[in-house]
Amino acid sequence: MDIALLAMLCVTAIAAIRIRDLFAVTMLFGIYSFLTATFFLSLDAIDVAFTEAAVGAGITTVLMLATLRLTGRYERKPKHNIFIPLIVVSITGAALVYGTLDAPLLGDPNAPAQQHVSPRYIEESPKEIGIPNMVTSVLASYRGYDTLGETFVIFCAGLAVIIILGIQDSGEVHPGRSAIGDQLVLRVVVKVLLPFILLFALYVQLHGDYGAGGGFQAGIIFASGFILYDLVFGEGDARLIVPPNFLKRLAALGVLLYAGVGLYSLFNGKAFLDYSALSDNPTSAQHIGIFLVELGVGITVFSVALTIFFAFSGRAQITVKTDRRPPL
Amino acid sequence: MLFAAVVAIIVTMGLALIRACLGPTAYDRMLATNMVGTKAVLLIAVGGHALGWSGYADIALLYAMINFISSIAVMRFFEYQKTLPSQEDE
Amino acid sequence: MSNIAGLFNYWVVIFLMMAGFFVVISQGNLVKKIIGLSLFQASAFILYISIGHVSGGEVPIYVEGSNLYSNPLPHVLILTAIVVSVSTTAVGLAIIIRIKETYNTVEEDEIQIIDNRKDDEDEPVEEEHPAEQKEDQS
Amino acid sequence: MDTLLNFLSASCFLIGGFLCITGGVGLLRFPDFFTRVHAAGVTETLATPLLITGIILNQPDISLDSMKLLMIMLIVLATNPTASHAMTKAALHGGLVPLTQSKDDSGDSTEKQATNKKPSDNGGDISTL
Repeated sequence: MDIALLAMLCVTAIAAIRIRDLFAVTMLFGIYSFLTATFFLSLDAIDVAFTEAAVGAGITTVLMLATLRLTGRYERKPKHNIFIPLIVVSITGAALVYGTLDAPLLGDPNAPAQQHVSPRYIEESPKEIGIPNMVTSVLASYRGYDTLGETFVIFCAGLAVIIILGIQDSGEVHPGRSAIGDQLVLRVVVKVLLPFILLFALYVQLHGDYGAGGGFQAGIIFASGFILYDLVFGEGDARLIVPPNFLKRLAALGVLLYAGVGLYSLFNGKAFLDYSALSDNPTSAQHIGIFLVELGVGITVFSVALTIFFAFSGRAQITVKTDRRPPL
Repeated sequence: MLFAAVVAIIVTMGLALIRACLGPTAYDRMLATNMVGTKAVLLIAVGGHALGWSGYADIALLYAMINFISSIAVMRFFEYQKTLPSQEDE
Repeated sequence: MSNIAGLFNYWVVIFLMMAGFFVVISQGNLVKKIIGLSLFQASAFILYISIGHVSGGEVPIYVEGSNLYSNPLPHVLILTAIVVSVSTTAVGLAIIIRIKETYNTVEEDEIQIIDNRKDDEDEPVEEEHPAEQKEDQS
Repeated sequence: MDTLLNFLSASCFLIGGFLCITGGVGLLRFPDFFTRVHAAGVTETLATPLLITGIILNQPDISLDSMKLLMIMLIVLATNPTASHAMTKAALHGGLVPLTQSKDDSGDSTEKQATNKKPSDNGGDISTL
């Protein structure tokens, strides 16, 4: 099964190189994400598979399509020679393959990567943190600083997109104008399906301690529910429900919630992000801390993902109106 | 029998992948992409059951939803883009 | 023989990585470059997860009576990296949209030609930028 | 009882797998988009419930996983035909012509959209097979 998946990955990659129709390449990229996620699953990385499926196949594809709508569908044939890049790539690849000859074999339990801190996480985290999902406990508790940094990166990316593209309020968009919104079957099915998607996102958010899931995944799924609504019911309808201004504040709120947990423990005489300040019982303190932190992450990821989508789709509207100026 | 089903699903995925690479029109590719997604859902469900993965049902559920969203997105943006040139012509 | 089976994953990952790299350095279209970058990123993710895999290990979710799990650390790193990668991809795509609006092309060569032309005669630059800013304010 | 369940699930898997492959072959071999939609959509809609019923029957007892699988089945049953339908409609709207109609008939009252098709999009598909 692994080998079949890897072979399909290779085929997809080669096809993605060769095809000049960028729409097709984007679709192939969606397939590639699905295959990658399935492969992650077969390597026991259930949380990563969750994230890759939601992010790679969902959000990234949608963003790329939104970009393609503006930049044109067909790629021109590259003029310069492809042999020099091919040689560079072959040499780099050969060097890397040579490097792997000394690497530990796949699945070797004595590999260096399995020796350092991981045994401690695996043995102690169920007792210390008290939640079964080790990925969540490492993510939100042991490596809380790291995750805080990542949340800031996401927040900054949202800011950067707003700065570069700008984001419109609901007044300037056209509710109900959409090419596929006139399909009755689609509208009905999406209406029925939407509550389940949002409910599933909440389940992923709250169940992240016990199974696969957590703030990152839940935020993305929640956002994709709104994106689906926006796609089917027309540009701007979702914007009336979640105004972009509100989203900006929500993104900041998530980061502030995360950092606030850290500051709270700092003011209580503990180290930054030391959850034991939150409660007397150390295990329940960890529970509360992880819950709050994951909530902060979820809110930030949701609002940033939706903000980025709004910025991209809103841009499409502007360019349609003003693209008539003569080319350079 | 489980094994046979897994093999069948993988073979189908491969066939759909070939169609996605060949597909003369963009709609063919959409269809093939959708089919690969559905087959991935089935592969996770059946393969996860066969190999005893824990928590595979959640992932399959997520895949089913995301697959729908991405195929809707492809359709919407593709359709929209095609109407643009005709508007410019008028 | 066991060597080949054990290293096969890495080799495929390297192939995919190089495919992404090839797209980035050889293709002229900026959107395609971003797609190549994403391919590269996805294969790097596979590399990390392969490193963390333990044969016979279980999903790192604590179950009573089991003590061989896959390494949770790479999972954590890659989980956050995936979400960060989509944000950076979004920023890249946003920049591409602006490039398209300014230069009216997303092909590298054409952008270079227009840039060179602008360096020679500064007038078009001055004309172009106020127009952009007006559009932003509206 | 157990043997009966095993037999049922095994036959579900077999028929589901067979339907999968027929769908894949149909997707690859059929001459134009509308026949391919037919192949993919119809077989998937039957194969998915069969395979998932097979898994549910194969499990030792009814658990939370069975419920989740049931949800998957419902969602796939809802979304898959919808996606096929929407895709077909989009294709018709976008200017693909079904094989049954020759190119001269495409200006029917039902398919006015079909006339303003883009040649770069569907130039090759009718002549491929």
